[in-house]
Amino acid sequence: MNSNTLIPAMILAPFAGALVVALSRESHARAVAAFWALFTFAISLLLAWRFDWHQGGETQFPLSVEWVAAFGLNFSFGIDSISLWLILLTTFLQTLVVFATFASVTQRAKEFYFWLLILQSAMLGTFVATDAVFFYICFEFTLVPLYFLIGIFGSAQRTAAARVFFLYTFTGSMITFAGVLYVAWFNSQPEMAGLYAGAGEWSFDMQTLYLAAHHLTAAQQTWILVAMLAGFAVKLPLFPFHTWQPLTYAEAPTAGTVLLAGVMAKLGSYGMLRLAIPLAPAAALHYAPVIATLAVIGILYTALICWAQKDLKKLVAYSSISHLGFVVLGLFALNTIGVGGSVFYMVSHGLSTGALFLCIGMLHERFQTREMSQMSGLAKVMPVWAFFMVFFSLASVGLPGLNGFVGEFLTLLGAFTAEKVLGPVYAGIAGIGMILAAIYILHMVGKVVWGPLKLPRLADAPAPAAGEPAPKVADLGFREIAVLAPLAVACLALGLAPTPMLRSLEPAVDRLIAPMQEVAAADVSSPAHTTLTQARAAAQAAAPAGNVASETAQ
Amino acid sequence: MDQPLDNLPLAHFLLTGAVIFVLGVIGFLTRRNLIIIFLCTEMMFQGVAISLVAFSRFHMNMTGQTFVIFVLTIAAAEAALALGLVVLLFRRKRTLDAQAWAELSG
Amino acid sequence: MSHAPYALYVASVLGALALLLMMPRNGYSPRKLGALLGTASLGGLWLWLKRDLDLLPPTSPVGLMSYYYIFSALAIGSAVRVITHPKPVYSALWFVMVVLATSGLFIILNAEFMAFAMIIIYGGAILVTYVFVIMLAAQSGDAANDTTPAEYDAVPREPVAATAVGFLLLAVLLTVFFDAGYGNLRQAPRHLGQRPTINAETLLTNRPITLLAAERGEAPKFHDVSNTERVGIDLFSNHPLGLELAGVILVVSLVGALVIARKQVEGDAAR
Amino acid sequence: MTLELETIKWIPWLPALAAVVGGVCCMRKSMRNLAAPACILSILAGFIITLGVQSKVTVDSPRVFKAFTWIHIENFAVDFSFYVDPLTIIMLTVITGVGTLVAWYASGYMKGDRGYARFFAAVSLFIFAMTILVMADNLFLLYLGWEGVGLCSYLLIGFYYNKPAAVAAAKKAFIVNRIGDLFFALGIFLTYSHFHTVSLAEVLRSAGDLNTNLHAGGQGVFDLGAAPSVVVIPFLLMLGAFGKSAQLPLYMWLPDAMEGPTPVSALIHAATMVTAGVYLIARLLPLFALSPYALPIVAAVGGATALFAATIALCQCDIKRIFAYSTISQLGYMFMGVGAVSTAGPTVSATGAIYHLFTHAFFKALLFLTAGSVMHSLAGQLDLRKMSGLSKKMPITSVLMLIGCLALAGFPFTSGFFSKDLILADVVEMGRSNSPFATLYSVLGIVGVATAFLTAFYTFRLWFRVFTGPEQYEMGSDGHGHEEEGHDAGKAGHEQAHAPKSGETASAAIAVEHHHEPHEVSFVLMNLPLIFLAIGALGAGLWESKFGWIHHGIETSSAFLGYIPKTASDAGEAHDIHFTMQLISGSIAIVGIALAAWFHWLNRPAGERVARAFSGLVKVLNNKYYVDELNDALIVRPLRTLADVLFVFDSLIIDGIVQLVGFLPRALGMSLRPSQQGELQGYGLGMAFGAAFVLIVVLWSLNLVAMH
Repeated sequence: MNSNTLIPAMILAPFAGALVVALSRESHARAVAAFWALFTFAISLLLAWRFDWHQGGETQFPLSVEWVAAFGLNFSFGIDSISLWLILLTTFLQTLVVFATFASVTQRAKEFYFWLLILQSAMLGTFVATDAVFFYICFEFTLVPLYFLIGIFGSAQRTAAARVFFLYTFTGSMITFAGVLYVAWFNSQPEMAGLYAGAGEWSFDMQTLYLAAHHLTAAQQTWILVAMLAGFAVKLPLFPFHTWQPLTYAEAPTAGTVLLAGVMAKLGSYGMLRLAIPLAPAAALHYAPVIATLAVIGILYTALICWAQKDLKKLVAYSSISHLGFVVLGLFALNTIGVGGSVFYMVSHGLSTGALFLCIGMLHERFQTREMSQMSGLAKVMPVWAFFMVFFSLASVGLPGLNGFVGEFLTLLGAFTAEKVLGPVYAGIAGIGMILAAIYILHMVGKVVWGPLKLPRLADAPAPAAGEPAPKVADLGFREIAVLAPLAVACLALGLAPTPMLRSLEPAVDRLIAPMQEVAAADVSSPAHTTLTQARAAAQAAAPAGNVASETAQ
Repeated sequence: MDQPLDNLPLAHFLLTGAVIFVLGVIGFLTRRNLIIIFLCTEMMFQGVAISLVAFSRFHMNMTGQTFVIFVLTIAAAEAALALGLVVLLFRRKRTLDAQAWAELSG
Repeated sequence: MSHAPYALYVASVLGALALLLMMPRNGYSPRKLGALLGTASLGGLWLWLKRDLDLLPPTSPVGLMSYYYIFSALAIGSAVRVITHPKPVYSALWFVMVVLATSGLFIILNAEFMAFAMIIIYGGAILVTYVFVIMLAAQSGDAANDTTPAEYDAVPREPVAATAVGFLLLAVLLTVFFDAGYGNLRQAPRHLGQRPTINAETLLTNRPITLLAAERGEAPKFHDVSNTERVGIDLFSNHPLGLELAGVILVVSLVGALVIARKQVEGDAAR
Repeated sequence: MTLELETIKWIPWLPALAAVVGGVCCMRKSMRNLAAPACILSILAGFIITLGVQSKVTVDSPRVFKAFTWIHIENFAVDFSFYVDPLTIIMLTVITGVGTLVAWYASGYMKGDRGYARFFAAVSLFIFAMTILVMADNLFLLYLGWEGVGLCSYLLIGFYYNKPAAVAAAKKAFIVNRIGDLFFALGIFLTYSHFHTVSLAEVLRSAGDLNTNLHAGGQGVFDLGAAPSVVVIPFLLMLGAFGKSAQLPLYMWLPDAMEGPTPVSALIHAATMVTAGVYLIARLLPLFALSPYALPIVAAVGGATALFAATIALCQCDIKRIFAYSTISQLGYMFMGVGAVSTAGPTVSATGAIYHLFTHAFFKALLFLTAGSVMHSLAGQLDLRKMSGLSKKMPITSVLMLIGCLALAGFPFTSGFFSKDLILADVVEMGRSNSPFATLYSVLGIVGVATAFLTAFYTFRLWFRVFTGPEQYEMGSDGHGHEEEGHDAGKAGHEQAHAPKSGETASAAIAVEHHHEPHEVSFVLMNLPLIFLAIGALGAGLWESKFGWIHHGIETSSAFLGYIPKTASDAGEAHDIHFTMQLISGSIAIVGIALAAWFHWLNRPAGERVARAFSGLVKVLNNKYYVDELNDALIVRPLRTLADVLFVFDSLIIDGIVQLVGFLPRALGMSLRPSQQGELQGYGLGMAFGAAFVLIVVLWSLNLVAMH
């Protein structure tokens, strides 16, 4: 099939898979789901193979299917290197998750895999969308499958968790949609016609909206930034909006949590990168310090809370908020190193935290408890699991040579060197987060993996008499190792050879933050509130054709 | 004598009619005995009848008074049905208290 | 408001308080004091209004007004008694007094047929059924030897709120009546438009009065035709539909009452 | 035989390969014993390559060998490349030399332990990280080695993971190191944001050559063409170095690191890892010279730590703890040496630091390993008070430890004597030079001499107490690793379970499954490497003073490219300072040893009397100035309560607000419910109110209309 139809094929594959799973017999559900997950992964690899890595910046394989002509709504796809890497992460994690949950999901497996595959197609849709409304639809649609996944297959307080998760994220993203609508409306104003391609009539294509955003005044841009951030800050748990996350991650089934932490959180930051920053360039530049402060608070605040956690999953959940604080910090450094580092960190965080949740899931399968106090010294009984657990904990805490380090350091370096926007102070304080990360990770590893052996007393198992050899606990089986090993290899590969990925990300990142550079460069004198057009006008002071449009756009 | 009534005297009569009507309303709202409640509705009719007749005299045409006739018929019909119901309710709950019938709470 | 008739408001507030005091209560209820206050407020209101009555042009038929005061005081006093009396039978009887007073007022307004119709239908028919039902219910209640009124009669329900609402309505109505009327006392009475009402006089040709008047060579005057005739004529000529409907309503209520009554019998038989 | 310079590339990859092999060996029980030879051979190969390549590394520009590009984004390029200059060669010799000997010893020491393969995998990974650290071409790769070494020390300290104390010590070590690493990272960021490169060669070149900076620093005149932020770089890097080399502010982790197996303490926490800080400062000396205050502060902290640690070591009872504090103290010496760099020095004084580093590696490793042998034979007993007079049972070990102690104390003509004296000479010489910090350096000179005396005293306090005096001992309990439950039966070696000879004080007190009393450790596996170390400890000093290998190496290393050594005249005058200092420190060492002999060998009761006299001081020193308790109370406990408070705050306040917002619509609904109670008159009242309200509004609006 020619390359342009690859993307729709990739999105529809899991959808079709879900239908097939629904129709197949309960016992076959697992196998069918695994096949379709692998099939999607194969398509994404084919996509990566066909992708022209040198022009990572341009949106490739563009295709747009007419939907509502009146408002210029159409399903338009297109990927650049940022979305491609995140797509690969999604399909990779999805395949592993499907294999990982073979043992844990016993009853209602058809339903489980049905929703899992629907979730995948929604996530992939978000990454490929180049039409703002299509992006928004997929962004919203991911909530539905997850609501059912958490609601049905979660643990104790699953219904409460599902409800809180759905409502909180949903209200947030409604506000974002309002922001998008405003910009689209602004773009459709007759006086804007002729200023740039696609002005004057209704269109939701992201490129036209980016161009429209340049003509927004500072106040308009501020409001749009606030609206955009409302939705994305909730999805990517940024500091004040994170309270839903620990409960939801703890209650969701392992598969749900891995996808939530691995990919869904990245939807938030991807949204910021794709919509929030380009649609409000001047405001993003002006308010970058504010958001960065929120991120830094988030890093330290949640890192400390991690230390006080009793529940394993909640600990890793809080730690993922702290790590995503780094992503936001890098994103709002608004320079190539910062943003490149933060995109890299998104992918690497997906791998390492996803793997951690898988390890905890395997622990949960064996002991049905997530309480840290009930178990310790598992290294003696489960050495292979202990190796993977220590490996991924160190990866997530940013040990050099593994993927966490490269991301963390580039984001800190980006924040450090972004004099105009952030500065050394932000990087310094965020750096303390690295120490706290070491503290809570080693606290967890020390309690669970190392130390004298103590197995959680299964409710039915008789208490092992003191001194009698530990009851036989199965170490990781072949399937479980087959799930964790690729993740470990991926972490090591990204840790030691991040350059190919970073080089490919660079053009896409440059293209996104180019307007920021312009505004920053232009307004040396006037405050950062100038719209981009005024900046351009200032830049071409000599040029006779002063453009009148910006006044009309007021 | 066939002079129409003046404003002020009309106002007087309306005053009395209004007072009796309002007393009927208050009675309806305060008394808890079902029969007395219906009695108060009758009193409201009475207040209205006074005003109607006063207006009829004020406007020198008989519409007011014919309306009183109709008011009377309505009152009679209503009284018959209401009392029938009251007796039925009384049989059901052996009490005339209006509070007893409050199952329809929100 | 041109000049807000403060007197009206004061009177209605006092009236409300009076009524409140006269409400039946388990303990001591200062009914006497209430009655006194009530009459004082009503009297004050009338005196205050009377002052303007004298400004009327001598021609207006103010003569009968003195009777008005008697009858309306009677009506209002007994209306208050209907509400405040703990025993249902007595309040029914006080209601009969109200009906009588209002028929008196009717007579002042030259509506003598209506007055008597009121007494006959209201006093005679409706209230008798009421008393009958009260007796039926009260009698089969507990052993009627103790005279204490049933609990639901003794304690009114939320008297304060109800009285407040009532007299709020009253105040509003009064402001409308008097303000409109009071304001332009001097104005000529505004008729309900000059709709040509079918004049009784023209219709009656072969009636003795009309013949009498014809002989006198002038059209019969308003008062030559008695109130009964006027009502009959107006009823049958202006409101034929109304009449038919009234009949239908009466029949329906009759059938309704029967149905309810029959169900009752089964109810008893069943028990 | 000389090898091609290219082959130096292989030094880090061989241990890495050994680590992988070790990892694989962990899986298979049968291949468990294969891990040790792989590790030893890989380090030995590294050692051979270093020796082979030695002659090739000359003074001209140092060579860079690029393995592959690591991180490359926009203009930030970092690649896996190695930077070879004489300083690297010296460090490599220490690492691979001592590394091989310790690994050889460890293969005997750790025999029969359940995690045998895991131990050697971690050791080879450590050597890989340490060689990367030393040979790194840019600061980022150095940071990789830096944290990699931290990780291996975490894994190895926590080797006996079923002992909670070991796990806590490992965690403490990693976290304190991480704090140092954070400052180091910030230092790298600042260097990058200022010099726009992290590669060592360019940083050193653009930092200006050492001479001008020192001169500028020396005269107190200091023009900072560059941005003021440059001055901060040395301080950040310094804190990183202090964290890794356990200097004053961040030293608490080293004494606890003794929980790990003894070979680990010898290799990592004595010879190699802890010296990384000294290497960093020696490597980036021109950068440190950028700020006039940096080097004096380094020297001051070094001196203070030396004295502080020496005092604590006086009253410790655990052998390994004493050696840990003595390592901290000796590291303090090295920092003093590297801090006392001045143009006025007789020779390039950084040599003193590196020279002491070189010799210290040998004799401290020797001391630790001999302590290991004692522990090994006494089934894990480490308490000084519970053993004495073991020389008869363990003659070779006692002689070896004597050599080590002599070198450590700085007995004349031992290696320690030469290197320590060189540092003292530099410090005193700086004290008499005209630099603005002359007074500081002279004070440090006195501190240095005092510490030398204390070092001599506590070293020989230990030796005399353990090996001389009446022969009595108490067996240890856990037998470190051997007597773990579930260890395989049929293991060769130390299984002689024979009844204890009726020594005067039989160790009946502790019931131990394997009753055996101290015996000499196996010669081939354990004592032979110690002999090599002893040769190094004794001979290194003589060999260096004859050949001047280190001195030449330092002078030609990249840090000192622009450095013009002293002219002949100043050298002469400096020479006699050198001689006098040798005289003083030699005599001090002998006095210290004699005093220790008097108190702990000939007249122990007198020792007890003195200890009782200063019982308060002894108690304080014994509890390490209560630093751990203070640290716990002032930092760890409050941070933990803050964490709990934040958690409660988070779940109550922030979550509360969210739930509140969620609850709003429901609250509205509940407030309207009472109006629908179902009573007839309730509704009547409602209607009446409604009517009245409507009438009023209509009236009011009519009136309003009428009004205007």
